[in-house]
Amino acid sequence: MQTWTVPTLNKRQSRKRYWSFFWRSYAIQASWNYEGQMNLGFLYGIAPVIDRIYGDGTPASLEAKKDAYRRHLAFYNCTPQTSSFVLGVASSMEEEYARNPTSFDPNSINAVKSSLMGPLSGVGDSFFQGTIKVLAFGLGVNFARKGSILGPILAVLISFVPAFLVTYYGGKLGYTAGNKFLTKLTKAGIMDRAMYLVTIVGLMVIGSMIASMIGITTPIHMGKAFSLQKTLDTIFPQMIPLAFTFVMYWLLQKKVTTGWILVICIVSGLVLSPLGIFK
Amino acid sequence: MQTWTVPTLNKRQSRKRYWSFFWRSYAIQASWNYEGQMNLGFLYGIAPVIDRIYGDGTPASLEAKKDAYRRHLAFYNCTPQTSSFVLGVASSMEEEYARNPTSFDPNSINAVKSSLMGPLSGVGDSFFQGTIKVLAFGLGVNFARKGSILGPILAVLISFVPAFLVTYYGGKLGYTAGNKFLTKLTKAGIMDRAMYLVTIVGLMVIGSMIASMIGITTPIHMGKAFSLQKTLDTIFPQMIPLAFTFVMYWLLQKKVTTGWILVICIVSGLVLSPLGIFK
Amino acid sequence: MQTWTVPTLNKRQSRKRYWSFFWRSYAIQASWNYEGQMNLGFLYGIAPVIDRIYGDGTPASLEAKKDAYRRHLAFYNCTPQTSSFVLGVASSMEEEYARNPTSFDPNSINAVKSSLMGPLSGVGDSFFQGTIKVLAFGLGVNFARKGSILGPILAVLISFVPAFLVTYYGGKLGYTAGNKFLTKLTKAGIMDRAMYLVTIVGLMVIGSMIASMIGITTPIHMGKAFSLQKTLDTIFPQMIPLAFTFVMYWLLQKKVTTGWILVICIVSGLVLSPLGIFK
Amino acid sequence: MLVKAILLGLVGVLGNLDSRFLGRTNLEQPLVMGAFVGLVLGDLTKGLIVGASLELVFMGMANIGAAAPPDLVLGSVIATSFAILSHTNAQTALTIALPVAILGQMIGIVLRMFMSTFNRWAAADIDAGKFAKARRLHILWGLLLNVSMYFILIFLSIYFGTGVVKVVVKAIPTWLTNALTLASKILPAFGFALLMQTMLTKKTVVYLLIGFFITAYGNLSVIAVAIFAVLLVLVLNEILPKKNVATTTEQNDDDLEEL
Amino acid sequence: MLVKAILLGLVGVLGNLDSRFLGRTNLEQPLVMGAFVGLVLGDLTKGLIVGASLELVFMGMANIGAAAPPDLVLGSVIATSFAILSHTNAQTALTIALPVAILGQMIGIVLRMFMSTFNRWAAADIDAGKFAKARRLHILWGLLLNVSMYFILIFLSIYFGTGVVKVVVKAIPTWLTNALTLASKILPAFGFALLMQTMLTKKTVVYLLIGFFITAYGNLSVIAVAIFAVLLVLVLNEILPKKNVATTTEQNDDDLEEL
Amino acid sequence: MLVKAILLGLVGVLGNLDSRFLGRTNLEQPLVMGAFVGLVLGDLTKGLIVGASLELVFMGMANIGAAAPPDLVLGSVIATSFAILSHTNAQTALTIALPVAILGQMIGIVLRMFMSTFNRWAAADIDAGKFAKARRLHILWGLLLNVSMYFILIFLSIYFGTGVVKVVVKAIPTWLTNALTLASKILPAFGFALLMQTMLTKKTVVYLLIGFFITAYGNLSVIAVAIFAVLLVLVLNEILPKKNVATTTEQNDDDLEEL
Ligand SMILES: OC[C@H]1O[C@H](O)[C@@H](O)[C@@H](O)[C@@H]1O
Ligand SMILES: OC[C@H]1O[C@H](O)[C@@H](O)[C@@H](O)[C@@H]1O
Ligand SMILES: OC[C@H]1O[C@H](O)[C@@H](O)[C@@H](O)[C@@H]1O
Repeated sequence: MQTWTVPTLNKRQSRKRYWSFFWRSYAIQASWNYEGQMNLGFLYGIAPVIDRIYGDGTPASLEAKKDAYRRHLAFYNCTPQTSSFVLGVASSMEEEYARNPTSFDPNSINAVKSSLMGPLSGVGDSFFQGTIKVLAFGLGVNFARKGSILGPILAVLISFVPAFLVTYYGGKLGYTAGNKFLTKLTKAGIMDRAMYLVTIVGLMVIGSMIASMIGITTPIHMGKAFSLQKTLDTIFPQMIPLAFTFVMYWLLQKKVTTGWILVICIVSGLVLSPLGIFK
Repeated sequence: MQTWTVPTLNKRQSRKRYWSFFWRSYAIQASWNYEGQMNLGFLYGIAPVIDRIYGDGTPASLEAKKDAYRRHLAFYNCTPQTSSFVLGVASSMEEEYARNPTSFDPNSINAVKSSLMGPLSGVGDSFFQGTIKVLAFGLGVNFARKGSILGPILAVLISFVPAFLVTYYGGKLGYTAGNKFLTKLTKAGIMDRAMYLVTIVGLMVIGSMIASMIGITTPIHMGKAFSLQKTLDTIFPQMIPLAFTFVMYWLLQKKVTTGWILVICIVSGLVLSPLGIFK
Repeated sequence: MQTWTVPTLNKRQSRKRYWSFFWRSYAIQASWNYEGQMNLGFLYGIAPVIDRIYGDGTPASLEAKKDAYRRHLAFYNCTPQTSSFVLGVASSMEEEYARNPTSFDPNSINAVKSSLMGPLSGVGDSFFQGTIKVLAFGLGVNFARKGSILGPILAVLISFVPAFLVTYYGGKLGYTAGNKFLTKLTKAGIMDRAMYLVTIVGLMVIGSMIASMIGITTPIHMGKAFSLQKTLDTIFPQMIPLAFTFVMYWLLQKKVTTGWILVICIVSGLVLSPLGIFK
Repeated sequence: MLVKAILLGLVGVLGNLDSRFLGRTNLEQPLVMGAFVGLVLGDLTKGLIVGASLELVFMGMANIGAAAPPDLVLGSVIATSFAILSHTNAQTALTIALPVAILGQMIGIVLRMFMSTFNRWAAADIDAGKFAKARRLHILWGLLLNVSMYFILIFLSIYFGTGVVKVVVKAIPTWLTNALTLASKILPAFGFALLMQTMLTKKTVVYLLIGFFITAYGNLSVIAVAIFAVLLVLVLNEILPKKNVATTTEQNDDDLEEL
Repeated sequence: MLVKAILLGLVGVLGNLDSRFLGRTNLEQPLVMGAFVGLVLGDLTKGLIVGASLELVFMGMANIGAAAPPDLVLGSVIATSFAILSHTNAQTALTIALPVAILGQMIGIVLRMFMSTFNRWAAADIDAGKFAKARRLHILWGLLLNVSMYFILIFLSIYFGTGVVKVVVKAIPTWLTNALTLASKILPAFGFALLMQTMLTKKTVVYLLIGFFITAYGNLSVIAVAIFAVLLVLVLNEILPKKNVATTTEQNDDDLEEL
Repeated sequence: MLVKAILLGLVGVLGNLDSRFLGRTNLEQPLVMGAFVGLVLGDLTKGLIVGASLELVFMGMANIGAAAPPDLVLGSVIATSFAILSHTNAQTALTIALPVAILGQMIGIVLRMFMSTFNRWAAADIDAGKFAKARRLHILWGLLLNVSMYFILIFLSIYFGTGVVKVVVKAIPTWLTNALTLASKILPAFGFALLMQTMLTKKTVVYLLIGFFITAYGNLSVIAVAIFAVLLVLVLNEILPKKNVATTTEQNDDDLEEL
């Protein structure tokens, strides 16, 4: 397999890259959609990195570039402000992969993204929306009530500063720490093992998200005596979301095109809800 | 150690066997008793399989047959309709054991039964008694109230069909899947390992059943200030059922005959309850 | 490294030692303090054992003795009556260590103490304070109400007898069982492994104690809309106690003297509480 | 009355056979029992209606594990009979039938306790090579005992009236009821011990305890533990050193006793 | 009115851009929206006061995951406008604005559902090597769709009055709302499946299930599972046989299908 | 009064010694304290009766870990004395005794905080080879401090009346009480850190965290964690590669700092 040389960034280039992480994290929700959520935003965010790696125009590069673009179409969802960190880490991994395409499993990039997005959303949402926002606007409201324009201005400023710091330095940290850590792993010759372990974390987090973020239930019941959902719950809770996910997975394995699956998803919703089967 | 050749069943014989699983699952509660619960029923269910394997009348066969019969005296309890599946699996294991008595640990047969009976009861009871029965009789009552004999008839029919399907095809599935899986394990030479792992599952399930299905507590207390049960619970809940089980186990290890232990059980109940020690 | 010969105790000496465990467990709370809790009491309890081992007055012995004394300055807290058991076990480990200073990791002594103190406190407190005390004084109150001096006398006697038995025989059991077990491990040549596993148990118990026995929270909030503690809890509960512990640990790693850390602890309390940051 | 009592006894037998012989096809439910009683007593409509009322009350009840609730079959057969014979409604009839249901519950406990001795007899038969005899304990004597109990109870209640039953039930002291209940809880502990005997070794006892403590502390159901056990074993399969296991089978007899 | 409607539409666009383009700097909050509306309509004070009242109501609300609550930006822009234009207070105005917020929520769902097709188009563009076109789907068309929706909705509500909106909202049958909600829950399942595809093998599916069951049975949050996953992996790292892993990469295509 | 005050002080000393020197034989309980006070003041019966009433109130209370409840010994000695001296009943007397109990609680916190310095002194003594001096810190000075505090407090309260105590208690500001409480919570964190120091390495920190998170997320008690830890270790023992461990002892100093 061909390898690529990824020249390291000089200071100016580094700064440019961190700003790019910053702005593209800011815009990461521009095409938020139910299937992939912020995936296109993530692709958009990492695109400059990929373009730089595979920019020499050779056919091999083109194929590798296509693969990389495709890779980042995978489901992604995370608090915008903490996404730049993920962009940073994923970028360092993309570069490492380009350098060692044989020993580096590119699937681990998505595994890392999945491991990070769950916890970073939890921490990020509760920090920015649960803490900062409430503090900022709690203060702002007090001013505004007295008719002072300072209210909204202060609130936005207080909202902005921590968000700025986390987003900018998060991206930087993700990229540099990622690089450092990956170099260490490569030198120690335990990249394979590390990627395997990362996949485990990723999958556990995805499993947990299936159990907590889909929430499809069934309203089927018979009077008060019988509720299908309750009966299912005695076997195991969140059985329906798991089933839906595995049905989708199975369709994918059966090489059903994603376009069709998309149609199936929407049509199922439009049919199964009025029939009173799921809600 | 002697091995036995277990000729495979032809089509007619197979069908006969599945029907036998079916009927004997139906009758599995005929001698339900507190000690072994459905154990005699299970023995009765698997007896034809054992008789066929060790039917040549040689002394070695006789001894092996006795061992097999004894084996299935072990505690067994499971929703009747899902028991045929367990019968099927256990039968395939008995045959496998007869073929390879050296490499196959017969204790794993009971481990498998234990692993299956807990979950299959959970699923089975909630399906048949929690879902089907309520649906069938919910409908039936509506008819019956208007005086229509269709009420009970429909209710029984609706009860019967899924029970029939699960019981008949469950037995078939258990037997064929068991056979297939065991052949695979033997070929891969990992039977030992598999049996060890199966034992682990079995024991974990038994442990869980001890904690959830015995439920002996102590009523000892002093006013409102002190309840022995609460104090024990702060150490660990379900301590008394665990203690009882290990006392029984210890008696068995001390070679106390089971007849005596049975007497001990009943007499303990008759003495410890009026004394206000356990309830 | 030098080894020491620890002559085994004759019968009279043994009895004397067990009585020493007994009395010194009784007095173990004499210098109860927030930092080490019963540590000085434990040191006092095990001192005779250490003195006997390293009593020959050579410089090497002196150093080893200092190390041993220092070792038992570590945090210790446990129900007094069950402490003699811990004293017994630790004593047998001290002797084993003196015999094989190369192959025996002395840190495992504190690991064992930590593993034991949590559970023995749970069981001990609920037995002596939750059960015996309530029974004894429940009875005593009935007599006393009628003006009978028997009330307090009986109550103290009933309190004393089980405490005496547990404390005296606990110490004996800890010492003899410890000896026996350690000899077995040494013979089997798996001392290293055993000590590693013991450390794991110790650390898990300490982790659990951090989460349940410190209990520092933050009162910071904004109206009803926002409570910092609740927000932190959505990330993980007991975050503040964990943070405090690791800050202390970090100070220790930075070689800050414990005297200073003690001052830091108290001053932090005096400053952070009025500021409304922690409570 | 004799004929009616016999016929009603047979209806009860059918109800009992439902769970003992017919795979619990729900013939034992009040609705079906009521219909049969109605047929026997010549008032199908009333049988259906009373059965339906009782059904509504008891539909939610399930037989799970070793618990012994008041006996439903006895209750509904007797209640429906009395409703028809004495022209009362379902609820009143049920109150009258309750003593029988309770008596049935008590006798049922004793019966199932007694049948624990079958295990001894079966073991002896097997030792002696009398396999058919061992099997008959289940399919012949087990059934017979169950069936007789139902027949006799219903027959007597109908023939002599429930008054007699009431007297008998009142004569059973509460302590005895409680004592029997405790005994019926201890017996499964014995069953589990017997089961463990075939699997427990010094090395595997830890898994029994893991399963126990997960449920004891975490309140997880048996199904949950089974699921986690399978997942654990799949992980262990990847981890366990290959050699380690081969010797397990032989070690099986170094059981816990040595501890 | 035309100018005002346009300007207010632009305020709404700004509110929308906040979370779509400006990293959620909280410009979308009622307090800020209110201030802008006040500026546009020439009554800053009232705008601030209405904004502040709305803020107090909604401050605690957070956007987490894929949930779709009534649309706040629409709600506060319209509510503040009406409060100023028709001299009512914040709460009354909010009731009037509610239909718009609900309509916005519904259209939003459909929009985000529709944008799922972008994934297909992006994939096609990538296959064809048209990378820029793929990127534009996100940064151009995604933005445009979002922004237009807000502009149009606010413009129409202001220009024609909320009466029209009310009629439209009433015309949407509940079953459709529910159906859309269900569909919007099924789509993430698809997203997860896509994601799993890159990682799941026969060997690793067990970890997916461990994560699932920990949350399903134990109600632990995703953060908790992530923490335990890292701890588990650190333990596994110590335990896993060294060889065992090297082959993983190649095995990745023997995925679950064979099961 | 002087003699009585001294004698009552000695009763309090006995109560304190109970948990500090006599292995908590429950001499400190109100019932016993009451009896002694009764003896000293010449009204044993009243002492018993008041002691019994207080006992009923406090019997359920347990001293667990580092928590510092209002001081029971002080409370019951003073309460019983006042009940006898001023002919009131137990409950009234307790209210009067409460300030003393609270003052005792506060001084107790300061005392136990102060005694944390003993650790420094003990360390210094050990370094200097003065082992007996180190031991005396515990058995002599520790006891002495505890005992004096009790004696002085009771003596003063009886001799000067509780009025003075009340004034003192009122003079302590709440913020100081709270601050002391916080400080007394921080100190154990230090204790744990000291303890961890001897065991924590890069490799083992994961187990500390496992224990922590099990309790933090799952609310399991320390006992439960200890049980699961032992079970885990038994499983690990079977799994861990044999080599892996031998090197642990030497690695102990590559502690977390390097992280
Ligand atoms: O719970 C499984 C099983 O337990 C017992 O055998 C009976 O109560 C059955 O009705 C039930 O299906
Ligand atoms: O929960 C993470 C993330 O999920 C979605 O993308 C949106 O709801 C964001 O507001 C949120 O931050
Ligand atoms: O909890 C163990 C132990 O903790 C502290 O040392 C005191 O509160 C004792 O009374 C208690 O027994």
